[in-house]
Amino acid sequence: MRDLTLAFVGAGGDGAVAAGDIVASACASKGLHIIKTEAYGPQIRGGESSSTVRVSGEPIHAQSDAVDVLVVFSWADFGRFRDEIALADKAIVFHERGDEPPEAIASRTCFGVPFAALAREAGAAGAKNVLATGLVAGALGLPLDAIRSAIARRFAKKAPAVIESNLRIFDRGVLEAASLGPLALEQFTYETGTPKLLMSGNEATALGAIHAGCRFFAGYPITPSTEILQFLGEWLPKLGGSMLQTEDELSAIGATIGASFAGTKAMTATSGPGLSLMAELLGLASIAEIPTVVVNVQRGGPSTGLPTKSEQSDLFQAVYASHGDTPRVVIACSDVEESFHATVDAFNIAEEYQFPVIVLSDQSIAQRRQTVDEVRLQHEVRDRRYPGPEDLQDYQRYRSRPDGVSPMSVPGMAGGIYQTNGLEHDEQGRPSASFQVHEAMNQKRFDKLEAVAERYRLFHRFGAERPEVGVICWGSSVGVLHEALQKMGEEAGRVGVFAPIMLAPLPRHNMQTFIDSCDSILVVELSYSGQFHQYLLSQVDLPRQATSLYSRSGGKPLLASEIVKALQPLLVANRMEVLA
Amino acid sequence: MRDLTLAFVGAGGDGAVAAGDIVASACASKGLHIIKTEAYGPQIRGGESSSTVRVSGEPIHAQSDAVDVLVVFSWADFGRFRDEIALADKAIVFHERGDEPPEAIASRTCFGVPFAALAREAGAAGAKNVLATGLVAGALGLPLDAIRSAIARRFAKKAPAVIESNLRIFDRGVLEAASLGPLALEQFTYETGTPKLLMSGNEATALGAIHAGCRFFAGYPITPSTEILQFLGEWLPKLGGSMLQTEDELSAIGATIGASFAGTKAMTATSGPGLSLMAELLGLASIAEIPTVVVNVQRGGPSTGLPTKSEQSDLFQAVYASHGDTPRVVIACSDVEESFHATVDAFNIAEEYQFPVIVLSDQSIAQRRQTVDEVRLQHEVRDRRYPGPEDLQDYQRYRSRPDGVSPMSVPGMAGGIYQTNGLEHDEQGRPSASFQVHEAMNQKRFDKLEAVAERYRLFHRFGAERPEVGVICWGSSVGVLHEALQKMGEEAGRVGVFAPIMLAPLPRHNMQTFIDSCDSILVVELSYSGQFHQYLLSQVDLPRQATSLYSRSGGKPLLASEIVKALQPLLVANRMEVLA
Amino acid sequence: MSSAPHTVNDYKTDLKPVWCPGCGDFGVLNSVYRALADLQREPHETVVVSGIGCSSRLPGYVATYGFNSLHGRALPIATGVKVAAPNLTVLAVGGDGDGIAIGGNHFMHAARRNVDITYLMMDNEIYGLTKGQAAPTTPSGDRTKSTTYGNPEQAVDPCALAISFGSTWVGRGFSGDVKGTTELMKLAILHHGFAFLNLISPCVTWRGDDQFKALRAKLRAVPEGHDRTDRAAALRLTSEDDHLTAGVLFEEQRTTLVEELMEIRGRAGAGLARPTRGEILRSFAPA
Amino acid sequence: MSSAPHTVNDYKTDLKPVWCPGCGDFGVLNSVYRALADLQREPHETVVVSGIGCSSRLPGYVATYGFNSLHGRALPIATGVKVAAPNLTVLAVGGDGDGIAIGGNHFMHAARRNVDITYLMMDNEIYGLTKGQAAPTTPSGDRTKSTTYGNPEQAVDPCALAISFGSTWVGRGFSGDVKGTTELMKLAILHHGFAFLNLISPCVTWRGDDQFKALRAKLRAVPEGHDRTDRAAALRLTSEDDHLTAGVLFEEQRTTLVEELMEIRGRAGAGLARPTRGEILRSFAPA
Ligand SMILES: Cc1ncc(C[n+]2csc(CCOP(=O)(O)OP(=O)(O)O)c2C)c(N)n1
Ligand SMILES: Cc1ncc(C[n+]2csc(CCOP(=O)(O)OP(=O)(O)O)c2C)c(N)n1
Ligand code: SF4
Ligand code: SF4
Ligand SMILES: [Mg+2]
Ligand SMILES: [Mg+2]
Repeated sequence: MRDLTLAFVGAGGDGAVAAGDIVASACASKGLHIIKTEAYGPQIRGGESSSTVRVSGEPIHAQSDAVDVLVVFSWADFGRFRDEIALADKAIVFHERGDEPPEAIASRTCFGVPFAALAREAGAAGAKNVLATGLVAGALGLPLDAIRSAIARRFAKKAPAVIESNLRIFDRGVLEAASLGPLALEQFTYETGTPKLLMSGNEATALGAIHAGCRFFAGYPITPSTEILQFLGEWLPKLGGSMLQTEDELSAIGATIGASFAGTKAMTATSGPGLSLMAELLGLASIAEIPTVVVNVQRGGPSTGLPTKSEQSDLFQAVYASHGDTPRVVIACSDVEESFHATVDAFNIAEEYQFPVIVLSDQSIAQRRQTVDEVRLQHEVRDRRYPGPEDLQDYQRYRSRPDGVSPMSVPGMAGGIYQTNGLEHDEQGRPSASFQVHEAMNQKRFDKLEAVAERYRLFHRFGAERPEVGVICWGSSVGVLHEALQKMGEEAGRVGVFAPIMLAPLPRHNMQTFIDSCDSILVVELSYSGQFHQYLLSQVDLPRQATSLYSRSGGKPLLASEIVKALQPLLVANRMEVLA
Repeated sequence: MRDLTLAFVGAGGDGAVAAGDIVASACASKGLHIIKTEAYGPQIRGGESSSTVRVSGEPIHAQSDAVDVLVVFSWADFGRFRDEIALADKAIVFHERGDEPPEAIASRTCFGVPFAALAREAGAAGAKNVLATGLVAGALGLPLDAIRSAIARRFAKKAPAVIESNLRIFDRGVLEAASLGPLALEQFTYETGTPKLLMSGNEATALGAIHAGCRFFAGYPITPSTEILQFLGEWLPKLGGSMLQTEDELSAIGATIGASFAGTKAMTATSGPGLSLMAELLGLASIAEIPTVVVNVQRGGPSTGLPTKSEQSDLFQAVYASHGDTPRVVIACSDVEESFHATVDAFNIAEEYQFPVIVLSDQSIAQRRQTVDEVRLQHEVRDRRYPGPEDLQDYQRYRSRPDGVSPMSVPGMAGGIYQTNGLEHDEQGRPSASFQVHEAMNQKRFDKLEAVAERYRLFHRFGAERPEVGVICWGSSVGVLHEALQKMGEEAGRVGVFAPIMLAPLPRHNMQTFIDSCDSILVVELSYSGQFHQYLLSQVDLPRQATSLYSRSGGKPLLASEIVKALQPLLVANRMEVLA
Repeated sequence: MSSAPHTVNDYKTDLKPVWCPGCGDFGVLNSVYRALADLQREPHETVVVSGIGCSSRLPGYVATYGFNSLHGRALPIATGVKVAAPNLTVLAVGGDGDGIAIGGNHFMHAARRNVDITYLMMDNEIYGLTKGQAAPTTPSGDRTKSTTYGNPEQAVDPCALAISFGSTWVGRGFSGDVKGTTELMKLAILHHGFAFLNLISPCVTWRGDDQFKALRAKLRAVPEGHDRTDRAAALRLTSEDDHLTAGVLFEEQRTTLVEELMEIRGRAGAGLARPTRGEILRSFAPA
Repeated sequence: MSSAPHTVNDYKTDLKPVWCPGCGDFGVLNSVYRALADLQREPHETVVVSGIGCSSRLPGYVATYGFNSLHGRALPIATGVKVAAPNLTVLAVGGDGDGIAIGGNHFMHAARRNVDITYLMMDNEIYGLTKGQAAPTTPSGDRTKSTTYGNPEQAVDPCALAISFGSTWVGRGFSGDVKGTTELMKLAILHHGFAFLNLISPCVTWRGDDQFKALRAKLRAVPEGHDRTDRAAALRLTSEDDHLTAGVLFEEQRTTLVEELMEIRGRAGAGLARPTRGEILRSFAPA
């Protein structure tokens, strides 16, 4: 087999997560494709944890629906993840000997392995995760040399003896595998390729910011976005920039706006609760036309909701936050690599068009680690439109222009002095309560939005060229659609997918063309109330009779098989129509 | 004539506003219908001000499009309002003699009156507004006795001499009117009726809250909602309740939620910027299912925008604020009287269904003074569903029920103890990150929304029964539609109006029936980006080809004549279709 | 009211705390149980409100009415509860980040208003729940997840702030000393007005296992003879010489918010009957 | 940089202030003009940031870069400006409501971080712009539009707060004394760190015409011999016996936020060249 999913589950000290890391790192170094996710119980330390690694020789786009090889150090800890971890039909299960599997699992091929005892024997009782890694690698044919290097790297800062003992334990696990006898599961096969980078969506976002020239970040920690703050806190100072952890999210976006006003590319990042708090200041950035990038990593909502789980339910807040008519741009990313590109696009648009731009990610993208080709982390960088000498003759900050974009001076620039505000204002920035000024300035700001819509048409389009069923989805659902089409085999030839990357303004024209080319439409999203569907209804012309919606609450990722199932009745219905 | 609009314009000390008050109060005491508005320059004291009073023997629903009688104490001060005050064709203008009217005005019948000198002569230089009142009242045939009483009431707390001198000055004005000779403008005619109450929308909202049983209000001052806080600050303590002015809007809605959690009907009020700040806590009220009434008095946006002007652009924020799938109820009011009813409905729904309920008003309703019949300020009051003895056996705060509504205990109730939170939680209120729990609880909360939609179908429906053109509008635009239909005469028979009072959930079924019964649809709203139109598209089936939108920025109220004009092409188009 | 005395167990819910083994918050929780039992507060007449954080999970473990609300918003909600139902015993609890970072302004204003509640701040010098970023209480220079090169900011002393804000009772306890903390908590609850109790409650996960020892070493008792009504002395004492002073630091009597509001009701009504609907509407009658 | 010296007029925009005749903010504005001219700050290298309120209209009248932002948010924005462009002269200005009610938390944290800006608070003991509601500075018992029966809350002393928050320069001036205020403002601007200047700036419309007289009567000068590095003395002095002490109350030297961040850059880079793209990406390479 060329596509394998492993899961390790245990208590805090069991090293389930480390085992996943080692396998992932090793396989990435061989040029394989990896998607690795983790899950934890509510306890911060010492609670249950699970690590799931999907390895494939071919590009992959989402977690897989089911696990092929499961390692469980304790079934009690497994309990928390029962609903999240589905086992493939042919799955094999390794568990601590004596801790017998629950009934639902026992029907699979299960091996009781004395992990703790073997590890103790081999010299390090705590290293049962390394032992399990050896066992799995040996049994499935994973690249042993690469895993050995990965182990060595992992303990590089420890004493050589530690490395040695871990390698010994790993080998002990490999040896143990030989004694299992032939398995129903095929061996994993692969070709070696150029090593790939392995990073999380949050890290890719942060890299995108650095690439775009961001040199100021202000933020307040919040799951699942905090890694962006932490990464930039480490790297910005090296690059001559600064990270500021503020007292709250209002201050975070406030400082971001201030830094941008002063001429530095700036960003903040948060999750739903923080985005809600930023609503008022988003409006300020919009009316004062200050480039402001806000990354929002969605988690389960509403309110504090499910902080460690994924959902696509901050769409409304991203698109509509703030009172008044407040144009802004919203860009979504659908996987780790796109987190990089979406962030650079966000800066480009923010800077050129002087908008607040929201990048929507979600927990499943932000916190999974995925392989990325280094060469693909390139993206054109665009800069602010500064006033030229002619503009500075009698400079007017908000002078009207055909596309609504007025050159923006920055403090320090002689001749560029202006006073701005969040009140409605005239071309010079002076407060005005005049209806005429208000109408003209609303128009100016929405003209910019039109200009963005004309210039940027960011979307994914894949699957059938003339689809019977057209699927419209966004963000992390896009990867699941890729997987679903793959799963469907021939039937996939009847399904096409359109997924806007730019959510506001939508690439309306392209989307409408797509819609009009399909017999029926299925909207897919991870939101109980179907926010995306409602939003689409307001923006494009969906055929009411021929549109259906597959949406549900988050908390559990969308599965490819769910989508395949949701598509079935539509495909049948269409066929019946053809027959009729 | 039976419908007359007067305007007084001057500088701070000129008493333009007082003049309007006196006329309005006098006419209300005669049972006439009044709509009175004021406008100010940006200066807090001593700047320009204008007061416009519409008086009518028939019910009226909005400001009139044009002023019949204009009194200007200084043309310099008039400048600020030039765009806001349109003159009727036959308008007559009184101005300070020697201060000559600008060209655009001079074409009307203008009288230079030595206001200051006459007032000085009559004994009180500062009372030129009273003089002008007498002049206007005399010239147009307003109820002199009632105005005299109004003047006496106004100075009731001053020395008798002050009252006398003002009455003398008033009479001097009346006398002066006699010397004007016959006017092109007809005399005002009316029948006397039962005296009416005269109140602002904000006051009506506050009265609604008191009527509904609200005994706690927390708020932070913000134009144009502050009068609610001030009114309740004066009256709640008399009623055994409390008003708390908090440090900001987060604290205001927080305290409101806390008080409601503790069993007291509670409310906060704000305007756009404050509503934006409340987004996160709104979500808490939604997930924790705590009755919470939030009044949002819209002003011009985005951001600080146009704080003293009206707009209908907080619709998105009201309907979509907060991250995640966050059900809430939104109710709009379309005039002063409805501010009372909408607020009582808001409490009824909040309490019965345990929702945050947003009441949307706007500056034009909230700060105008309008006559209301006392007998109409009645409304059924409904209360919270408390747990009964059976519920308190093994009480579960969020126990599932067919309509999603679980009885809510309050601190102090033995047996009703529970711990709640903004995390997703199970029926007992215990935090849970389980997908199943999340899906079930989302469903519970949205089931309640369905239940509200079934029980409450709040909308206005007037005009033609089988309309060719169906107008859909909301809030303060409704009154303008009433006026427009009146203006249209016979043509009005072809136009019908549907205006939802409940905006979320919409009375969808009734609205769809209306839509389906019309040949074409015109959506009317005061928002540059057409928020209401976008929202409708997402909620009902609007015929794309046959729907048009009349929307523009706020800052200037919608005029009946604008609507009439916007309707023309549709009526013509329909006729042509009929002909074709 | 039930007549059998409440035992510590009556205040326990069956929810198992999600805290890490060894977390300081266990000690605080135990003190809460004991203080409530010692004072025989009726569970159904007690409300515990918190924000968000590890420490803010506490209300879930206390079998009174409870509300684990939003990050930073415990105090506005607790204020609403108290004003609406003045007879309830209201505790606000939460972390140092919750109360001094995002919630700092509410802290200031609740103290200034002298809302008659007890505010327990579990101070672990870190953001626990979000896995170890600097809090306003994190010592300057310390490396945390968000301060790779050392914390650039000056740490605050919550007790000093509480005094400056106008709290009418300020004390400090140590979660390692359940007995002492229980006594302090009882005094705080009994205090008439806004009582702030800073609880040194180590985060063993992000501040290290040695925190109990390290912080215990910094603690010292309020010296005998300290005049707790002397604000300046209390300020001087709270964290002089890098020590943390435990005990009651400050206490004064000042009209509480609820008392003020009751007085206002008195003044508004001037001892008269509640106004009728007609009386209210009359203020809008033109005649 | 232009070489001709800047006059007071160079700092004036052609916008006419919307303030009421007699408003205290006129005096403050004049002091701003004079202080900037005396210090010869380049207009294009100066930024004035405010929140919302009557007082927050000030940036519109000063011909430097200016930003009249949102109610309560002047300090976060000013912090962003200063960190992004440390060479600029940054003034944050606004009202007492803006800075102590809705913006109180930012005040605390900007002071704590010692952001190198000058914060001018126009204190009129009221909300001017919204037409006369109580501010946190409104004396207890006073009737305002929002306190029909008298203000139930205790008023704060902005200078005492500023000191407690960690401001490194704290002073008080009176808008009626343009000259004295100008001198204080200059000291505040020259101070290296977070300088807070409380400006008694009467609202003649909502606090009454007699405010200039009434407040002037409460003022007294910092007594000779006051040791402005003595925090406790400064605290004692600021509003003892119902007096308001004008002058420089407190001053200390402490590393500023920008200095800290620069140091961090130094430590992070360890004097090396900026990392290349390749170097950054290498941290994600598995091999
Ligand atoms: C608005 C908002 N911002 C950020 C967060 C993320 N968050 C949760 S708890 C926390 C800080 C926890 O620190 P503290 O309050 O000290 O509590 P502790 O966990 O240390 O007990 C943060 C930043 C959130 N839940 N909501
Ligand atoms: C979020 C928000 N809440 C409320 C307001 C309304 N508001 C504007 S200024 C102000 C207070 C003004 O008082 P202060 O800050 O002391 O300034 P002053 O007018 O007295 O100079 C308020 C409450 C607002 N603009 N934004
Ligand atoms: S992370 Fe720290 S504060 Fe949170 S539970 Fe663990 S030890 Fe306690
Ligand atoms: S209302 Fe008060 S603060 Fe505002 S401009 Fe007038 S006098 Fe000044
Ligand atoms: Mg903490
Ligand atoms: Mg003020």
